[in-house]
Amino acid sequence: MFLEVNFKKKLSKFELSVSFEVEEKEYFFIFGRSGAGKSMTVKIITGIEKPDKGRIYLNGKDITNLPIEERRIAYISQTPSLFPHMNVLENLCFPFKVRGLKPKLREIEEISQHFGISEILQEIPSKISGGEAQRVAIVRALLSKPHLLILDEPLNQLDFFTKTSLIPFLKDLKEKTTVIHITHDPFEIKELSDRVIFLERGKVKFVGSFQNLLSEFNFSFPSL
Amino acid sequence: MFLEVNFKKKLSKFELSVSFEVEEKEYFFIFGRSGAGKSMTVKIITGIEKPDKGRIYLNGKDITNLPIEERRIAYISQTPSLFPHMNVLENLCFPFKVRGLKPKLREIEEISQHFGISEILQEIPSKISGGEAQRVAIVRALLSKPHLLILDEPLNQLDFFTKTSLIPFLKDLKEKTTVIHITHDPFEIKELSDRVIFLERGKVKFVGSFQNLLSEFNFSFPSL
Amino acid sequence: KVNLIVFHAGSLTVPFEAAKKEFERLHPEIDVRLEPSGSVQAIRKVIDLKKPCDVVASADYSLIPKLMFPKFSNHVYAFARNELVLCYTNSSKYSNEINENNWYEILKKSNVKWGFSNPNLDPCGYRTLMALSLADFYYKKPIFESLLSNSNLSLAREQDGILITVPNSLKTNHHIFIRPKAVALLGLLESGTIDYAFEYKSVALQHKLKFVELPPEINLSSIKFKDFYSKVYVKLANGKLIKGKPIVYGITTVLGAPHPKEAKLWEDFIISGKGAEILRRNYQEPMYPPILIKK
Amino acid sequence: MRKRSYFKFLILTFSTLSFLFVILPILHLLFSLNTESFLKTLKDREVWNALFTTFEGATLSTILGVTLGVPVAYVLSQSYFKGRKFLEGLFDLPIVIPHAAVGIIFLELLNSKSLLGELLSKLGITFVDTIYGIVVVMCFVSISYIVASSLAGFESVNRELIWTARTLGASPFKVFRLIIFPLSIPFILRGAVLAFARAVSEMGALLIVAYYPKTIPILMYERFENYGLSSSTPIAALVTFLSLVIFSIVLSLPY
Amino acid sequence: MRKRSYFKFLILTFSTLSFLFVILPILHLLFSLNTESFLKTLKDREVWNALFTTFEGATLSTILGVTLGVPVAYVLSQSYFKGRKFLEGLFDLPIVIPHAAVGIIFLELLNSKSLLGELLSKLGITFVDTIYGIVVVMCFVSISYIVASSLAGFESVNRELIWTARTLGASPFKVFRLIIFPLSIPFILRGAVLAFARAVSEMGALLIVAYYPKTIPILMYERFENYGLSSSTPIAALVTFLSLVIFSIVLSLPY
Ligand SMILES: [Mg+2]
Ligand SMILES: [Mg+2]
Ligand SMILES: [Mg+2]
Repeated sequence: MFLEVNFKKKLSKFELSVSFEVEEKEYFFIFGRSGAGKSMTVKIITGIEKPDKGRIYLNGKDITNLPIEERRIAYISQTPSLFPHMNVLENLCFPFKVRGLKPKLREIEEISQHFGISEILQEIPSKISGGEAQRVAIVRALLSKPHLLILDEPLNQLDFFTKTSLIPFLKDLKEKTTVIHITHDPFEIKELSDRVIFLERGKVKFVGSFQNLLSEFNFSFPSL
Repeated sequence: MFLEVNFKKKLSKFELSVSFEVEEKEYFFIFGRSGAGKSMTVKIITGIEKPDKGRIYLNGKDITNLPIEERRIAYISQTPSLFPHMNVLENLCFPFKVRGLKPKLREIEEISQHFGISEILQEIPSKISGGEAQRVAIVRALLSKPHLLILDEPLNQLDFFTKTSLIPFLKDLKEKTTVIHITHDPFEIKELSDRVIFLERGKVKFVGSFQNLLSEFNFSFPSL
Repeated sequence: KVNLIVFHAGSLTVPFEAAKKEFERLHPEIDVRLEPSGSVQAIRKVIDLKKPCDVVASADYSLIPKLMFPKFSNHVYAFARNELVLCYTNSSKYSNEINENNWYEILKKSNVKWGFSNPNLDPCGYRTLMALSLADFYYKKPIFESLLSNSNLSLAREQDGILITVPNSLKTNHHIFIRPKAVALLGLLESGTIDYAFEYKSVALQHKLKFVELPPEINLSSIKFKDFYSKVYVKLANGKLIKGKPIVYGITTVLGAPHPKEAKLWEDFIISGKGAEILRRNYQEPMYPPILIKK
Repeated sequence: MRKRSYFKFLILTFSTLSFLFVILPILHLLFSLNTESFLKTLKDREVWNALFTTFEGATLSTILGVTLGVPVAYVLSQSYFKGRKFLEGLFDLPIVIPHAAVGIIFLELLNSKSLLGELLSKLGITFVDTIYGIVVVMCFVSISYIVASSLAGFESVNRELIWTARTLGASPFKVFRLIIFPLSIPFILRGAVLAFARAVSEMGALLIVAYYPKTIPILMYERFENYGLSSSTPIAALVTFLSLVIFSIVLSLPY
Repeated sequence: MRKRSYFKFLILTFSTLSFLFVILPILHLLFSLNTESFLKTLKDREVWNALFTTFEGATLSTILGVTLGVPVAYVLSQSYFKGRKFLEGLFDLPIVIPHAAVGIIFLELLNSKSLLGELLSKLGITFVDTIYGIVVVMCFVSISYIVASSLAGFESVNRELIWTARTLGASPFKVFRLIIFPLSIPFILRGAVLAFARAVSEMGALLIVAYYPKTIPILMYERFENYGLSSSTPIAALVTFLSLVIFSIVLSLPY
């Protein structure tokens, strides 16, 4: 199995006790209310937080105690974390720079073109829109050649129009890398998911396809 | 006409130039992308910001230069603005207190019951959930007996479950007061609106029903 | 460079600054560090605080034998004279009325503020007390008591004179201001905070202040009135008893000084004819040749 | 990996040095203290008088500082004009002016020759060697802390909270009284305690404006000058101990 | 309506008073200055020597303060243990200790009788009346500003930014060098400038530890004591003017 997650961590209101597996190149969703433990789960996977017990295996290797920067797991938060003192291009060069590599400008140009941000390479982050910033953050993450890309409610701060326009962009990721995407919005799951887990008060209540989730829980979502 | 809005204000990227009317007891939407001028429009109506020119009439009275607290226009922002040093009940008593009135505890109890917050009256704001806080904020606004209630993206910070559960609560407002509701989310409009205006780069591009908006602009929204 | 450290009476600041310039010109390898303070304080810094010091110059030569012999010094040169005056400025209250005969009446007025230095730290301070009690004899009026009535100074008339006792923490009227050394009153005088200050004549001249000259019988300037002056004793808080006598400055090199050779050079320079000339130029009355007192 | 632990080592070494630099002198003072002379100090009336004068002055100066500083912080917090940052910085000025200069400045300003000094002296208020002088000087050197801290407090109150209160019918005064002020109390308190401590520590300006009635820093200096370390160290230890008490108050404030 | 304008009136009155209280003394000093004696001061070698010593001391003390203070601020900003607030507050201590006590403390700690003093004096480093003494004292009284301001800077860097950088392959050192430090430079600078100004203003502790080489506050005090206002006011004005320059630097820093 590509990623095996199995750990427990005591939180203030309940114990987070999670176990699931993700396949290579899968687009995997973690679905749940706010406060269900979704963000903590991915922070443990990235190494930002430590579990109380349990282990994480990536590609068969135990990464539970590996420092964050050696895991090759990229993390995108809901507020796009661009470095404000670098322009877009410098942000994109960052993954090369920290590894002591020369930035591959050819590759950067190509991927920027592909994801529609080649026009704004010289802009500083405060001058671009929220949707553009989120694209740049994801492209930057891809340039770090991650084994796994984690998106923590990546569309949450964006308006409906931008959100909708980013869906094809995210679909494009499927071929490139394995993705874990956190959300509380069923539309994102419908559009993008291979599989989804449903998290409630720290426990995994469901694993499977989105259609099965809908039929099993009988959620009432409004529709147009 | 109950509310007549007609003003211009220079913003950094464009001029906000807005003119529309709202009827009494109408549930009125302002729809648009982030940055289109929606929040500035309602801030001018409440008196938080001043227009460069133009006037606002409420119930036939020119309120353009009235101080905020004398307009009787309640304002709910997306982060529920409960006063953190008062418990829920004290928050609800605030509209009475500032007018030098004795809080009508009977009324407070009734409306709390009606809107499902009677269990949390003794809690402090930091201990209640985002959905509960937004309910309290709206009930508190109603207790100030506003001529007009303005909701600025009231569901934006809430997760999908909470959002959905608040829809009936908002429907309930229709009988009680006139509402202006800002959003970028078409589902909210579909569920609640009498009429909607569509704002783009500071200009009103559409006034009418939600169905007409859909047919006129041919927006492509995802659906379940 | 050698840092030659000189502790000296505040009233010597102006002539010593001038002497320092000349001396450093003659001896470029020496840097003279002048530290002014009340004379008692200057000596105490050497004997009590054991601060490194090469030369001490005191506004009362007799303090040196009394406090520094034999451990810290073995000689003193009496090298300059002075007298006590009452300084004021144009904006002092009653400045156009005050004279040799009515000064004590004016100081007594409730809207007049005046100052002197702390007797425990500065000879100018106990000399002011001496002058005020000598004024009792001279004008035949209870001047001391009337001027210092609300203070915690005590005055006792004994068979052969007057004994003034200064307590450790001196308290006075609201319109009498006290500072650790007499020159520190100058800022208060200039700012108009006080109207009059007891200072040495040299200081008054150096700072171009107006002043009332007091009669020689009380201003402690004249060898002639040596016996008259000696009727007054001041007992300081540290127990030392000081007899009234003419104002004579003394200078000594400190035993165990960090720079004995340079200390001797400075001492010799101050008591030389050249030194006397510098003193005179800066309104300080020199004694030339100086008088040597050994243990 | 080597580079990383090198960074950690360097950072921790410097932090430790820094910590020692601040704490060692204070501990040395408190532990090297001679018990006998400390007890003697505790019985010294002049020390207690000076302590009383100091605390009286610092208390009055803090009250004056809060009275003057809190309104100005409120006005600044509600203003958005261009010169605002400039005005804000103005209240940092007293920190950067040398203490001796502060003394000279106030002696020039408040002596009876100046207009203001004359006016006040007619009301029986003089400044040199009086508690008024002590209070004015202490307030000048410490008001920055009150303004800065209150301003931080007022600005920490979310603007949407203020707007909401206004739309619920509260006048600016009611908003201040019911929302902004109560939420800023910890900040104002912290500023007041720091200002009090700063006032207690002042010496340079007081040497010039108000040598008497003697405050504790002046007594300490005078004892040092005239009697040396053995007489001044116990006072320094006593005052440092009291400062530590004030400091723990600051720390225990909710902030 | 009446209550409202009453509130406004009161607030504005107190603000104006507060403003005058800070600015009037300074303007009075600068405008009441006698040009002739000011020019004489500008030609006074001793004044320039003292200014040089002061700036030398303050510069070295600021460098030392940054070297010691920035690492400790970084460690604090990255720590979440319980005693953290306590350690943070510790670095406010030098502000609340009276300046004369600081002088006495360092004299006790660094005199040649103490262990540390003896050790250092064997290395040829003594503190009484040397530039070392000046630097150590200045650094002690001013390091708080550097620690507090750097800490504010480091904490202003969003944690998600730091995490993101780590997940992109940056070690803690790289994160510090490429993200945290560059983003905090304005804060560190502001702290350094405030510390420099505070160092320049120190007098009480220097009177005790290092009367020589004369720094400008000590020269100012000495002139006042021995010659009165006419000699000390021009120096006070000069130094106040220089402080104003420093102050405008603080204000013009991006922050
Ligand atoms: Mg989350
Ligand atoms: Mg908005
Ligand atoms: Mg949202």
